[in-house]
Amino acid sequence: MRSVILKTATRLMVGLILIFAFYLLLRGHHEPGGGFAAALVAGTGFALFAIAEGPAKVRTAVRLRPTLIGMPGLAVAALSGLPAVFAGKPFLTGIWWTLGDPGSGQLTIGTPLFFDIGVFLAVLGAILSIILGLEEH
Amino acid sequence: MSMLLVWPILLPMLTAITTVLCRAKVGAAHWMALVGAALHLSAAVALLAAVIEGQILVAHMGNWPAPFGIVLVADYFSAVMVLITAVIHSAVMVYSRSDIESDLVRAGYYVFMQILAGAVCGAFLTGDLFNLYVWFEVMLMASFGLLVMGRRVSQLTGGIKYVTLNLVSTLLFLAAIGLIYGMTGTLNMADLHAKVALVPQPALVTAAAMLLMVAFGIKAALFPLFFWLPASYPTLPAAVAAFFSGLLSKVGVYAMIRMFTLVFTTDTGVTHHAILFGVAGFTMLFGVVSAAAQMEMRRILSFHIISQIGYMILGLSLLTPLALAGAIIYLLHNILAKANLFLASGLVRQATGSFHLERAGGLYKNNGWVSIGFLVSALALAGMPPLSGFWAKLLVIRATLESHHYAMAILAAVVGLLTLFSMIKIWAEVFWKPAPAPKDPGGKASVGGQVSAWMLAPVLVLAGITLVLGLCMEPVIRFAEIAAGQLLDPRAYVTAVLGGTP
Amino acid sequence: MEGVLALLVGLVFAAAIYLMLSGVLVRFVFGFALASNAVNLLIFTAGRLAHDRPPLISVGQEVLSEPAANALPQALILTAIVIGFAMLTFLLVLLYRTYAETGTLNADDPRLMDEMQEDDTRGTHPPERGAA
Amino acid sequence: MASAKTDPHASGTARIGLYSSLLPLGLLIGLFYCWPAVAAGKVISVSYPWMPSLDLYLSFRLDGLSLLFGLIICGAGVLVTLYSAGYMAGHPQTGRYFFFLHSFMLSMLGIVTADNLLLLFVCWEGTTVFSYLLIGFDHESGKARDNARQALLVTGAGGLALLIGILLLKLAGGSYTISHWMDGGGTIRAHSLYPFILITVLLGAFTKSAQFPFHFWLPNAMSAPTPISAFLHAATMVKAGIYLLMRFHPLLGGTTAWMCTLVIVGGLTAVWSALQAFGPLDLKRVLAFTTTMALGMMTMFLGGQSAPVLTAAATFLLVHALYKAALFLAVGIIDHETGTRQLDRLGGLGRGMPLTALAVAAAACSMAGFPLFFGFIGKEIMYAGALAEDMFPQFATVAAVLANALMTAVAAVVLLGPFAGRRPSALPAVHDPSWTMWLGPVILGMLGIVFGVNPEWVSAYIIQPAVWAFHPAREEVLLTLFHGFNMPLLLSAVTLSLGALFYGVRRPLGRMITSIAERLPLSAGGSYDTGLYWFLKGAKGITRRLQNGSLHSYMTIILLVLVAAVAWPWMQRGVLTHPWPNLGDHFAAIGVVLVIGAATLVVLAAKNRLMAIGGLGAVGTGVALIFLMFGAPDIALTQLLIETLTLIIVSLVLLRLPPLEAAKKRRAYRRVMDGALALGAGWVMASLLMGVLQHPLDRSLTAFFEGHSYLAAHGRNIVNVILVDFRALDTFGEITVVVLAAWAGVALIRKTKEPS
Repeated sequence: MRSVILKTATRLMVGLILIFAFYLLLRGHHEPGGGFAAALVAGTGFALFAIAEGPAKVRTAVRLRPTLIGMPGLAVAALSGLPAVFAGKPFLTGIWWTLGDPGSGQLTIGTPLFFDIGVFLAVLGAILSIILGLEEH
Repeated sequence: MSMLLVWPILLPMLTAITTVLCRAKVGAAHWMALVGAALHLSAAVALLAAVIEGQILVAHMGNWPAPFGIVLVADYFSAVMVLITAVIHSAVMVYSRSDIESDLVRAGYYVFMQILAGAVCGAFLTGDLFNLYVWFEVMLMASFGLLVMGRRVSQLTGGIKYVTLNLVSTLLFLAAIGLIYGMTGTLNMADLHAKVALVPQPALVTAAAMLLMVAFGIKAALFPLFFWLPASYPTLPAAVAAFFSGLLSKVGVYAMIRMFTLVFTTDTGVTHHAILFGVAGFTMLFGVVSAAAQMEMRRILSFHIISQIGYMILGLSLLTPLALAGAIIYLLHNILAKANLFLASGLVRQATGSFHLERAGGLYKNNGWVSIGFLVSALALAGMPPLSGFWAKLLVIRATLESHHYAMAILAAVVGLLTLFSMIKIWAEVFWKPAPAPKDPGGKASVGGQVSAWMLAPVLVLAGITLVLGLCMEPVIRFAEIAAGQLLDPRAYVTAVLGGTP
Repeated sequence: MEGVLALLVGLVFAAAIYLMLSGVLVRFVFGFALASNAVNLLIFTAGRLAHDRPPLISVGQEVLSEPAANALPQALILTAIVIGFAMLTFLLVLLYRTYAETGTLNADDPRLMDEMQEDDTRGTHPPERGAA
Repeated sequence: MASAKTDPHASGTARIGLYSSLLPLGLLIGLFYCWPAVAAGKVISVSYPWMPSLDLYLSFRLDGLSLLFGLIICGAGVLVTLYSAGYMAGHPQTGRYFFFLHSFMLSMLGIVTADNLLLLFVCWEGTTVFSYLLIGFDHESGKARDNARQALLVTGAGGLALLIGILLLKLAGGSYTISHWMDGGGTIRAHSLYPFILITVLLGAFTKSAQFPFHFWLPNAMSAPTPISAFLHAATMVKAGIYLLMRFHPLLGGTTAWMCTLVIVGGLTAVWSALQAFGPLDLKRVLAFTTTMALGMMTMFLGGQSAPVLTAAATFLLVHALYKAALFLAVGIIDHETGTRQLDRLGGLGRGMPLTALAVAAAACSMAGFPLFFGFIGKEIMYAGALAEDMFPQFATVAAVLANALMTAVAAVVLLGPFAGRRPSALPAVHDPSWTMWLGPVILGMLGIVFGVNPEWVSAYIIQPAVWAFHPAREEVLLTLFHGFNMPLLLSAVTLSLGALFYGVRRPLGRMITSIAERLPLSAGGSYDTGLYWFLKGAKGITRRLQNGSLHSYMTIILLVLVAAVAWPWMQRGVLTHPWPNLGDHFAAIGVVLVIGAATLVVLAAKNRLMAIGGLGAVGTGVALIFLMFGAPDIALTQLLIETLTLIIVSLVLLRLPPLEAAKKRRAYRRVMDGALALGAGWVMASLLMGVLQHPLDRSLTAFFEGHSYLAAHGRNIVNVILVDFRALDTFGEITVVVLAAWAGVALIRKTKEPS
């Protein structure tokens, strides 16, 4: 199980998987993907990493306690609904900012994207904590 | 304005998140729980005040008009349920300070409890069927966690039944939602009110309603779907049991009342007057009979939960203004009294070292305050005038008689007597009986009757509320009559929700 | 095609229930997983299988003008899938812990059936005559 | 209690008793104040709203009947409170004692003055609860606890019957207001609900007043402290039922059913209890039986309609309250001073406690009905009443004579037993107690003589207003010491001689009665015990059967309910027709469906974990493929990823669980049953879904999302926009579930830091 080849391969793979996860997260608003898919991809990546290298390695790689990833995720999701309240709109109303000129490529950023990031963090944290917990037991 | 409906859900959740993020130590977690509960309570009071002023409040989440987005709706019924949730939540948080071991606090007791409180409010406030499902799942997961957190063997084996049977209920609920969406094309409850009448095949609506009734019936612990409740509740710490018994199973009752007044009133001859009516009778009777056979305080109380739910469903099944008002008052009274009895059971445990009727005793002599707290709630539960339970029972029985169901009225009265039987059994054994000598000579004789003030105070406060509620029932009855009127004539509700449709 | 899927839903659900009824709790887990799939399929079918085009608005357009698959049930299913996964995970851990504590996962085993059954005929006397 | 005299707290108790006697004293003075007006026929009433939406008002009404009861309650209240100050001296729970006592008294007063039936009921149950707390006051004794429970359950059951009666009365067009029917609003007798109202109200009255067959709780309730017995079980609580009968007399009385029931039940209770009074040696028990006898007599008289009968009932009520309370209090003194109240251990006390003996002598003479005593008047009027019964006058007369003769004998026993003869050597020297204790019996005993000599006062100021209050005929009531040589006088003579005879044969009679009572096939007290026993046995059995701990049986019942509940409306409305599914041109999809079906069967038949996991994976993947084929790439992707993760977690956990091979196979019949149930559940789902598919879907919600997803929510992936914007609250709840699941899982597998 713990062969050198596997180690190297997983390291490479984990990097790729994480990049893919972020890609899925960011494109999710327009193409298939989104916070869930991204978190699941990342979670699977770390799960494989943990199987190959042992859970301790994953913990050092992640640095944060997994439960402390999930909760901020929840917090981000909840708080992303609040700016609208300060703007006098109902909870969870999307607030959007447009960057760039109207002529060339525009980039719109809104609170729903932060909500999606919250989803990503929450699900990733949950998966990590349960996988690591089970691995360590 | 619309945040009034969000705060009762969001504040407990934010408290939970903050508790985790601050990596609060046990002592700090206790204090944060108290602060969170106070915030929750004030949010609930504000909501109720606003509802009384403005009848039906609606908040469109994300500013999307109904029925497209999710709405939170507060009419009289849901607002008062939110308030009572906050009251119980606060009482339990104070109580937990002494009742809950620090190991459980470290494992996230407060996180689960607060999210549970928020989710219960979510279920009371939501106006969307699928959103209701989501809140049910949040409650379920939080209760799973609280149930097995102590990891005693009895909790695990009870937990298995709780988890498996509730998962069955969840699956049925989800399937029912799918079917209802497939029939009507909507998920918004107010929208459903209009759309179910348009379904070309009415038997299909009835069948879907029955599916939903089974799903809610499991949650509400109706006969014969209640099995998970007596298997799991008696294994819980008193604080958790109080919260579960007071609120968790009542959410099922709430959902039933909501769905079977707002949406599924197309076939009341079958759904209400035949099935719910019969089920109510069996539920009342079975719960009380089984309670009489028990000797452990939490088990007696658990079976009584079932029995009392029968009264509420009886009120729903009759579907008259008086009956529904009775059901609502019964719900409110029962949440207070039942939660308090479970809290009192924790005091008994602390003072005598046991929940078991044979091994406890001497509290009447040694601790008058605990006795008062228990007796008031127990007599209220048994429906002794002038305590709150009597008025609730009076309304339900009167409504039953007015619908000419004489036998059912007699049954309801007999069940009241048997409830009294169980309550005085606890009273006679735990309070009046002298404390039994410890079996093993080395065993500690914990019969001093000393209890923690953190645990005693909420019990006395809840007992006081029960007492005051019973003596000053008039405003509550008026309130319940308006609430029942809103339920029976949902036009105002539907207009409030859908009025803004472009 | 919808009719075929309806039959499939029935079949998978029936199989799931049969597994859940088995006294073996591990089979209950399999049953639950199957049932979740069945219910998700049910929602999907109830939302009708209109088209094989995904509900994406192509670049350059502002609204989805051409017919596409029904997006709402998809969102509901996504939520249901994730919740079902969470439940399944918890159930597995619960079984694991229960097995560690009790040594059995057979629901009909007395160790799992015990619900602290108590008797009470105390405080009363067996039938006697004339004890008024 | 014997050590109480030296207790330093004794004086404190005495003070509580003295001060708190001011409450009944004040009430008594208030009643005196109202007395002249009420005696003149006025009705004093007040009313405040309490719960108007329930038609519940705090409305009170003081008429002659209320006054009679009120005087008894407050008068006895003062004396009993004073008495208790001495009797309870040194007891650690005197505060609670007086609180319960006075709460009880106020409830009782509420019953007799309430003008609103709901208010009456509230007070009625108040007496039930406080009497429970008082009967069980000696709570460390198991017997006291059981007896208190018995009294509570019997009277509580009657209370609930009464409640239903009151509600039915309202339903039948009646009113909660007593004044309403006093003013001629009584048309209930012709109503079809009348029989039910009658039965329920009588149940309430009979249980409270210990009428046959509910009479058994009263002797058992003697485990209460003696002043409580004097107050509750002689003077007040048991009279609540009598009050109820009197109150309802104008409304419900006069029918054959009413008359028959009351005369027969009352007569039976009177004779049977009088006989039973010879059995026990415990003085309190003896007195308790004589109380039920008296209650029976009153009930019997209330069955009549004419003025003489009703006058008899009202007069005897007062007579009985006076002598019985005196006797109970005296027995309490004996108990307090000697430590026993067993007849065979007592004797010769007269010399040591002359005041007590005097009081008992007066009371006993009244009870026996000797001329010059109030009891004599009561008896004369009783016979006049019995002869005037509308229903079964012969039966009533015989019952009255028999019961009174027995009473005479019992009076002799109560007086002569403890006070006459020689003092047994085991008894200590005795003396009269402190004044607070002897005051009550002496006053009550003396009143028996005062009223006996001057019956006109009583008849004019107490009895006549009382009778007029519930007997609209308003015939003049006149009590006199000597009515002339008539039938009642003859009967009195017969009574006294029979009484002497009974006293002579009291011991064999007592033995005979006891053995008869034991041999009766279904004595009521025995059936209470038997009923309770079988109820609990049955309850245990039912609970065992249903809540049996078997997940399989729970699941089976739930699924049976599911199939039945959904099938029923379909059967009623005609089964839906299922069109044969149109296969269309989705051949690839059909292939996937077949694969899913096959994989499902693999899971079903899997003999080991690997096969099952493989099958599950295939099903999940197949479902994902279906999603993908019908335009749902998002969920297809999620489904596939979840499958992978599930696989990882399942394999992490499953390795530590018992293998499938080890599991026992289901028995054949169970497999068939489970299979049928599973097919039923599957049929429910499939056929419901097919039914739904028959009609077109309203796609308006989706249309809104399709139109607004990009323009208003800036997203092209509609599914994702629904998740994070249109229905973000769902998603928020969902991630909460996920986070909680992880927390709960971690909490389950955490290492214990400290033993719990």
